[in-house]
Parts: sequence; structure tokens; C-alpha cells
Amino acid sequence: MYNETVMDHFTNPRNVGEIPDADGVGSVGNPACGDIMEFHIKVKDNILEDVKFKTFGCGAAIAVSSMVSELAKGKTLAEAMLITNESVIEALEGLPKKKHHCSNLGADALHRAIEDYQEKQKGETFEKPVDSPEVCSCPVCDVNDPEEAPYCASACARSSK
Amino acid sequence: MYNETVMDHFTNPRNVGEIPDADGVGSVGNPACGDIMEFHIKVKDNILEDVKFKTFGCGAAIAVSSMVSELAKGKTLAEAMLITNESVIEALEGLPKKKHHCSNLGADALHRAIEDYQEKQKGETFEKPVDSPEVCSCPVCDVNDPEEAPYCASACARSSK
Amino acid sequence: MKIINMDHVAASPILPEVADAMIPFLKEKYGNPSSMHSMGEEVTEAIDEAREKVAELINAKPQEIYFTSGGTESNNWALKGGLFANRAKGAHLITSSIEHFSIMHAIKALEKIGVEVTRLPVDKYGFIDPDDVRKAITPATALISVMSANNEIGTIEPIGEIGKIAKEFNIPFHTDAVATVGAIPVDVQNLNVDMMSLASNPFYGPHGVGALYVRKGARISPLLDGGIQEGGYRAGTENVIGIIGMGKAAEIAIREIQNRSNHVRPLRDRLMKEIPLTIEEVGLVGHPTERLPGNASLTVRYVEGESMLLFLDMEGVKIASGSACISRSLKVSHVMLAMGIDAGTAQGSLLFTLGIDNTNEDVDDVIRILPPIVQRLRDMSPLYKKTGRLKAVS
Amino acid sequence: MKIINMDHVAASPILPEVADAMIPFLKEKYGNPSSMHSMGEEVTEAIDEAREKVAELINAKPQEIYFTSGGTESNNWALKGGLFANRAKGAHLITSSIEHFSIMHAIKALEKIGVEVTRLPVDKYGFIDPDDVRKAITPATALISVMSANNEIGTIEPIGEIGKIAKEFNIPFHTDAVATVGAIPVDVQNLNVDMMSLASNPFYGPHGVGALYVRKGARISPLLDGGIQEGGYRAGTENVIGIIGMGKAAEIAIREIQNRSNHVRPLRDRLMKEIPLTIEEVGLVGHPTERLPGNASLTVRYVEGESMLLFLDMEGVKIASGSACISRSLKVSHVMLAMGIDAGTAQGSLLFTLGIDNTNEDVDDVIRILPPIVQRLRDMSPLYKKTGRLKAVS
Ligand SMILES: Cc1ncc(COP(=O)(O)O)c(C=O)c1O
Ligand SMILES: Cc1ncc(COP(=O)(O)O)c(C=O)c1O
Repeated sequence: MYNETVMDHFTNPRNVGEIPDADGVGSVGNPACGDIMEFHIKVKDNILEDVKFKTFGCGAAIAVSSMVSELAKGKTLAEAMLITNESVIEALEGLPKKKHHCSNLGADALHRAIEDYQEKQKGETFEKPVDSPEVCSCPVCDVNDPEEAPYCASACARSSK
Repeated sequence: MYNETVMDHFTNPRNVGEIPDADGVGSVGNPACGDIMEFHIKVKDNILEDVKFKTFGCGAAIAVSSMVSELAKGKTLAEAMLITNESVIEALEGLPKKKHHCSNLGADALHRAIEDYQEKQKGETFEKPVDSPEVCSCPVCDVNDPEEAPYCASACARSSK
Repeated sequence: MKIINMDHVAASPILPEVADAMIPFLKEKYGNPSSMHSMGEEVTEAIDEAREKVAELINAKPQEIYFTSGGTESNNWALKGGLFANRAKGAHLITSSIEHFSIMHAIKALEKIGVEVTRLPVDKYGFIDPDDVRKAITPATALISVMSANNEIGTIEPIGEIGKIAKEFNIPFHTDAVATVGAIPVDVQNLNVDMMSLASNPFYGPHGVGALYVRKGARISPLLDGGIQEGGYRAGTENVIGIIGMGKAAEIAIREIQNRSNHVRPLRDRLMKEIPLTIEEVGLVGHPTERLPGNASLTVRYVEGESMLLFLDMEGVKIASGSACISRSLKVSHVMLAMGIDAGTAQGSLLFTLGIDNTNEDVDDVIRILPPIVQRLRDMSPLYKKTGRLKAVS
Repeated sequence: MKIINMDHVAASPILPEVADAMIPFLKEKYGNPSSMHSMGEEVTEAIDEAREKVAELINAKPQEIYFTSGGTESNNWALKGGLFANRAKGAHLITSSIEHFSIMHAIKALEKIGVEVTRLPVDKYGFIDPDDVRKAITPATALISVMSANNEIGTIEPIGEIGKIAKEFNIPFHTDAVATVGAIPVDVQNLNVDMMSLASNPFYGPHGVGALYVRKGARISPLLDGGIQEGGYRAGTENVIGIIGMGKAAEIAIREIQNRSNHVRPLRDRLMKEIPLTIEEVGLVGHPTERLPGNASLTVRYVEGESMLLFLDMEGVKIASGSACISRSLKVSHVMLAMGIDAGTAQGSLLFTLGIDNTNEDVDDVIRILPPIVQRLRDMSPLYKKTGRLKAVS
């Protein structure tokens, strides 16, 4: 199901863990969807000096987290904010369609950690967004008649955004 | 599909032909159903001295005709009128269910020849009944919900009489 | 006894290469494509490969191919699922009067729930007139379904022209190509069809497996709801063995289709030419040239099809007939009736469907074996009043 | 690498005797049962024999068995065909909240066309209360459908009691016994069911072939209209190879069923007892004893099923999970949710389904392989905040 790069990141994930004195923390997902990703970052001179993650989720979720952490490390905050769904999938040399939502989550979690850092810099308390089960994507999104797969309709609506 | 007795009567039918100076002639069926049977009889002292048939139809129709002619030959008219559907099937040691209508036809054709003879004895002209395609039987008559096999409904109605 | 199978429309032998491709899936490769682990994956890959081959055979994309349990399921699904998904358009269906039972009876079921149906007539060759399709279209027309070629009479319908009309009016168009795919090249792009039913056995794959082509964007509801096999559109654990066989058969058909039709066409032509020379009052059914290359359909007057088939069977010759006794519903072929052939004549139907395993010698044998059988039965027939006599072979 | 298949619910190996019985039908015996001639007859006879064996397996009469393309088709047909044929009774359906997708989604399709549905709850073991069935009955109830045993959690439902209630109210009763037939003895007479779905693979036949039992007299409309195969109730050229395989598999299951459950039960009991001893915070899912003999269903907290399955797969262990990532619809198992298991916990689902090819050694291996995998994933999990530590095997 997964290609070699994905399996490599899944079996040997980079940057697993937490940063006790993190400058920013971000997390997305919820257990109902099957994926929770939590990113810790350490920022110095506007650069992501360290990135660590913890992930509860499928193989893709773990590989995506690992890849996002690698992509982000050493980048400026602005650069890191440009890490997208597509760039993660590309770096992983492809993901099964039904796992694309995982790549969304990875970038989102990182971005939230950065936002958390930025809010803190401004002295604001950051209200963490709560995820609903609708972040779960749907493998039948690309079928002919979504009306006919009502059990996935909400997920499809979300993932086709 | 057919047992040995049926195949024997089909491949070597007894009493095929016409009787030029027949005392009675009867026929049933029509080409739409796939079967036409024509019986010629010669009667002497109330006994079927000779019986001949011609049949257009399936293997069962030919075997049934042959068997009816054998059963009838040498019988009194009254006895011959008692040849039934069931007795023909029994004599043939069974017929596939969907061929049971053929056995009806065989006995019917013989009976019409006898009736023809009797009418002629009385000096009446015999109005030959005309058969409609509904004499065709239906293999799905014994399914659970005849409504669901509407294409055979009329045939079923007839054959379940 | 030598067996001559000229009933390929009912049963074509499974090619040895096809059987060989299937056997590993009877033995070690028993995984379920839906499994997450690697046992499922090897099967998924094999099914995907089969899907690609079947797609290629009709010039479709792999993701437009949905595997089914055969032509009947494909037809039922296309009609029932197609009408349901397009119900916003209306509930009027256009079809022909010579469709296979799996179309005819599915439509009867739909009529029961209020679908309006127009059944187009055919001419004496069995052709549907595309102009009739155009005329039958109403604002409520939600689906057109016309078969590609008729299995009983061989006539190849003008599907491309009907497809153009359907496209012009933006009406989904389905064609039952079960008897066609494998016999002649079929290209869903040229034909402008939105859905196409096919089955594996006509191109020497196993029985009981088929596919529905659904053009990307065409609307259809599932007939079998459940898991998300086949993209959620056709649920149920796959008939893995059958699908592998269909895929292999498609792969071979792609390269062999021209050879196959070149092989059977002259044999068919001999049957259609020589049988009427040896037997009086034989009719040709369908169009003389615009027909499936392996299909020879005839009527023999004054005798009934089943009795001829039984005698032929005893001599090793396996064929079919559209007679009432054969049909199992005990109705004479609606196809021949629709062409204007009278019921009595249609009873004498003989249907030869040739395949790659047939030879010129087989044809010789049939032409030798058939006439005495016909004569014997005519001598028994109350409809055959003249002195039947075999014509000398000229 | 040694392969340990504990995913029999998805894929049981085809028995060698079954494969051997099928192979002649891939080769010389390619006839179509609908053919008039002798090539069709030998196949018809073989199918009839298969029908007898399948009937015997569930104590039905052969003419009450209709072959289908699998459990999904049987379920869709029973529901859609059963409700349509019984529409005079009304359009209310009673079912459970833990049915297989092929029931659940077929029912969703029926709801769209106006069928009223009552979904009965289950208790923490997954049991349906027959009293709830009784209470749910209305004058419009046209069908009851409750599965015999759940494939994900193993719980065996009180079908006999529900059958009695259905009979008392004269309401047709269908049960999805796909996961049950072959695992434990099933008797349609004792259970008082009118329709029962089964599939061949759970008793070591091929995938993609199944049957629907329809009690004589029970009303059902065809789902696949067409020719008169299967008595006109399930049209379409038969999947001959599959049916032959199913028949042979049934024949063997009849004599082996007791041995099979005696073989897997102690292995299952070991998994259910020993895994919680080696891994903290493991939950048992379903009833401890009233469950399918080969089914062990567990939840491992703080980790997600797919990631465990991937690591197990690398070590040759093939199992399933009810986690959202696995489900392909990306929803966590509705069955576990219905039992009151929270979504997060259900993500850690592990489903072991054992078969005749499993051994005590396999269980040893699993109990050795699983704990380090769980630990590794827990160490990565943001939900696992404590210091995870393996318990020593006691
Ligand atoms: C309980 C139950 N019902 C129905 C099905 C569907 O059967 P099939 O996959 O043969 O269509 C399954 C399949 O695993 C099942 O476990
Ligand atoms: C034109 C046509 N359509 C449909 C079918 C039905 O296909 P199946 O028997 O595979 O269900 C056939 C079968 O011969 C056919 O010839």
C-alpha cells in the first residue's frame, strides 16, 4: 500500500518526541478520526531550530509527521508556513489517495505550533482550535455520485476543499 | 435432461404417421407454443384398433405422443379417455417439470380424436377447438412469488389448473 | 465421439493460459483485496492489472471499469442504478424490442415502480433505426439502453449513431455489449456510450464474471450496497479467481480479436450458404453481413428447434435455438417475433455461434449431419404435408 | 518468513480438495447450465450437487438455496427483494445497530425510498435483546433482519428467540450468517429464519460466491432480473467454478465443523487471556464465551490499529482491525461504538480470526511479537503520557 519512502519514515520516524521547553506547540486531529498529531518547536532567529512530534495514527500519519518535521527543521517560520499538503505528499513520493488527509494534518499541526509561538511572542493566549470528526477524509470522494455514498458525504465535502 | 425411456421414444417413436381413412382425427397445440400433436385413430368394436400420430415439437412432445399412442392402442374408447397427464408421465418414468404440459397435450390430442370419432358417429360436425398460446406451460410456476415472473403468469395460471 | 461446440454464445472454453493464470488464486494466493496487510495487496495488484486489461479491451480508463458477477448483473445495475441516479431527469427509458432477458425483465421490474418505457421496433434484419431513438426522446427521458449486437440473430446495431443522438440530448446511454465485446473491436470513445455491460466468457474467460463500464462523470447508484470494494460502487468481496481469469482473457483478446473474427467469419459464411443448399425452406435470420462474425442464425420450417438439437447433440454437435421449448420460459424468441418472423417459423430456429476451436471440418460435419435429422423430424411433422426430399448438394 | 494468517474473516485459504474439485471446470467442463445439450447438463448436475451440500450444511432443502455472488449480494437481495415482495405488509424494517456494511448501506439506500427503519441497540457485549425486537414491531413491519454473529466482535446473537417472535407475528425474518455458517453449526429449522445469507470463503471455499436461503413460501422479488437461472429468482449465467467450490467446501464443512471449532477455540482463549497479561490497558471486545470460536477481538489503548497491523505484517502476522484508518470509509467501527466503546479506544482495535491452519505456536509467536510493537507505537503516541512499560509475562 505504501511506497518505500513512506515505509522508511513509518518504521524509522525522524524527530519523534517532545521538547520540554518548546517555544510553540500545536496539535490537530482527534481519536475519532484515527489521527492526532502534536508538534513541538524550538525557534531561534526566526528559524525552526528543532522540531519534534508525537503522533497517534496510521502508517501514513506517522510517516507524514516524520516528513513534515524533516522538511521544517532549519527553515524560517515563513518558509515552514509554506509547507503544504502537496509538498509533503511529493516529498514522500506519493500517498494512497485515501491517506491524503493525513498530509493535511501534518502541515496543519506544524502551522499551529508556529502560530502558537507567534501568539506567545505577541503575549496573546492562543485559543487552540478543536477538531471535529469531519477532518476525516473519505476514500470515495472521487466516485461519480457522492450522493450515493452518503456515509462519507461530510468527509468528502471537507476534503475536497 | 430426459431419461432413457423418454429418449427411446423420442429417437424411435412408435406409431408415427397418418391413417388415410381414419375414423377420428384430433389435434392440439399451435406453433407459438412449440408443440402441435395430431392423432389419427381407427376404431373397431369400440376398441382403438390403430393409433397414429404426427407431432411438431420438442423431444418430450414426440416421446409423449409415442407413449400415448402405445398406451391407447388396443384400449376401449372409455379406457383411452382415462389416459391422463399423470399416467403418461408415469409411463415415461418422469419428465422434467417444465415439460409436463407436453403430457397434457398428448392425452388431449388423443381425446379429441376420440371425440371427433364420437361426433361423427352421431353425425355431428365437430367444431375443432382452437388453442391459444396460453397452453404453453411455464417452468417458473412453482417459484415463490409468481407475481415476480409476470412474463409467465398466464402460462402459470393455466398449467396449475 | 468428436464434440463440435458451436454454442459459444452460451459457453466458450476457458483458454489454457487463462486457467493457468487463475490457478494460483485457487491455491496460495487466497488473500482478500480489502485486507490491510500484504496478503491482500498481492491480490489487489492482480485485480488492478485485470482492470487495466479489461479497460484496454474497450478503450476505457481502468477506473471506469467495475467488476460484476456477469452480464446480467451489469445490465440490471446499469438500468436500475442508472435510472435511480438520474431520476432528477425523469423516469422515461428508451430501449429496443430485441434486448436480452436481463434487460427486458429488469425493465419490466422498473415498469412496476412507475418507469415509462418506449420499446423501439426493429426492421426485418433486426436493425434499430437511430431516427426512432431521436423521435422517442421526451423531456423525461433519463436513460437509453440499446444492445450492441444481438446474441440470437447476430445483427450489429448502429450504436455509434445512437450514441451521438444521446450525447446531443445529454441523455445517459447504456449498451449491452455482452455478445459483442470479444467478437468485434469495441471502443467506448467512438461509440459515445456512457455505460457498457460486458461478460468474460464470450472472450474465453470464466462464466459468472463481467464488468460494467461507467464513463467518468456518468451518474449511477450502486445495486449492491455495502463495503467500498470497486470504489464503493459495487460492494462485496471480489470473485478474485473470476476477475483474474477475465483480465487474462481480456489481455489475450486485445491481441487476438482480429484473428478470431477472421477465423470464424468464413466458417459462418459457409454455414449460412451451404445449409440452405442442402435443406429446403431454410431461412436466414438477421442481416447477411452486418452481423457478429461467428453468428449463423437460421430457421428450418416445419420442425421444432429442441428436437433438432437433441439429435445433433447425440452426434456431438452442440448448438442453441430460439425455439419456445428451448427458451425455458416456453415463449418463442421475442427477438425473432420483433423482426416479423412468425412464431411457427421461429420454432425451427437454429443458432450456431462459432469460436476459435471450430474448423472447416466441423462445418463439413454439420452440413452432413443436419439434413437427415431435419428430414426425419419433418416426416413426423403434421405441418410438413408435402413429400419432403433432400436437395442434392449442388 | 513464516506467515501467520489470523485474518480468516477476510480470507480463509481454499482447501486443496476444494481447488481440486474446481479445476476440471476451469478446463474441460466449461458448459453453460442453461444449454439444452449435454455439455450444459454435466454442469447442471454438478451445480445441483453443490446446492444439495450447501442445503445440508444449514439443514435446508436444495430448492431453497439460491447461489449468489457472495454475502453482500445475498444481503442486498434479502433486504431489497424481501421488502419489495412484502410491501403489502408495509415498509417498516427492524434491524440492529451492529450489522455488516452490506446490510447497513443497503438499508440506507432503502431509507431513501421511504422505508422506515428501527435500529435496535446492543448491550456492552454486543447482544441484541429479543424483547426489543418484540417492542419494535408495528403493524407495518415487513421484515426483520438481524445478523447471526458479528464478524468484528464475535458475539453470537439470540437468533432462535428472535425467530420465534418473528414467527409469532408472521413477519419475514432474515439473518446475515456470513460470519457464522462454517464457524458453528447452523440449522434454519431451529432458528426459525425465513432467509439466511451465507458466503463460501468462511468455510474455505472461494471468494465471491455465496447463497441466499429462502424458505419455501417466503416472498422475495429478484434483485437480478433476467433469464431463469436459479428458478428465475437470480438470473445470470452461473459462476460455475465458484459454485462448485462452494459445494465442495460445504460438503467438507458438514463433517469437519465440530473439529474446526474444537481446534480454534483454545487458541482464541489463549489470545484473549495472554495478550492482556503482556500488554497493559488491553480491553476484551464482545462476550467472553458466547462468541464465534475463532474470534478474538481486543482494543489496545493509545495506539491506532493500522500502525500495529503494519508492523505485525512485517513480521508475517496478518490480522484485521476495526480502526477508522483500516475501515476505508475512515470511520471507526460502528459496531464498537454501538457497544459503548469510545472512538479513541476503538482505534486500537485488533481482530484475530483463527482458522484450521493456525497452531499453538502461532499464538506463541503473536504473543511474543505484539508487545514490543505496541510499546514502540505508544512511545510515539501523544495520548500515552505515562511511562509505558511492558508487564513481565507472568
Ligand atoms: C457478517 C458479514 N456479512 C456480510 C459480509 C459480506 O460478504 P461478502 O464479502 O462475501 O460480500 C461479510 C464479509 O466479511 C460479513 O462478515
Ligand atoms: C446480449 C447478452 N446480454 C446479457 C447476457 C447475460 O449475461 P450473463 O449470462 O453473463 O449474466 C447475455 C448472455 O448470453 C447476452 O448474450
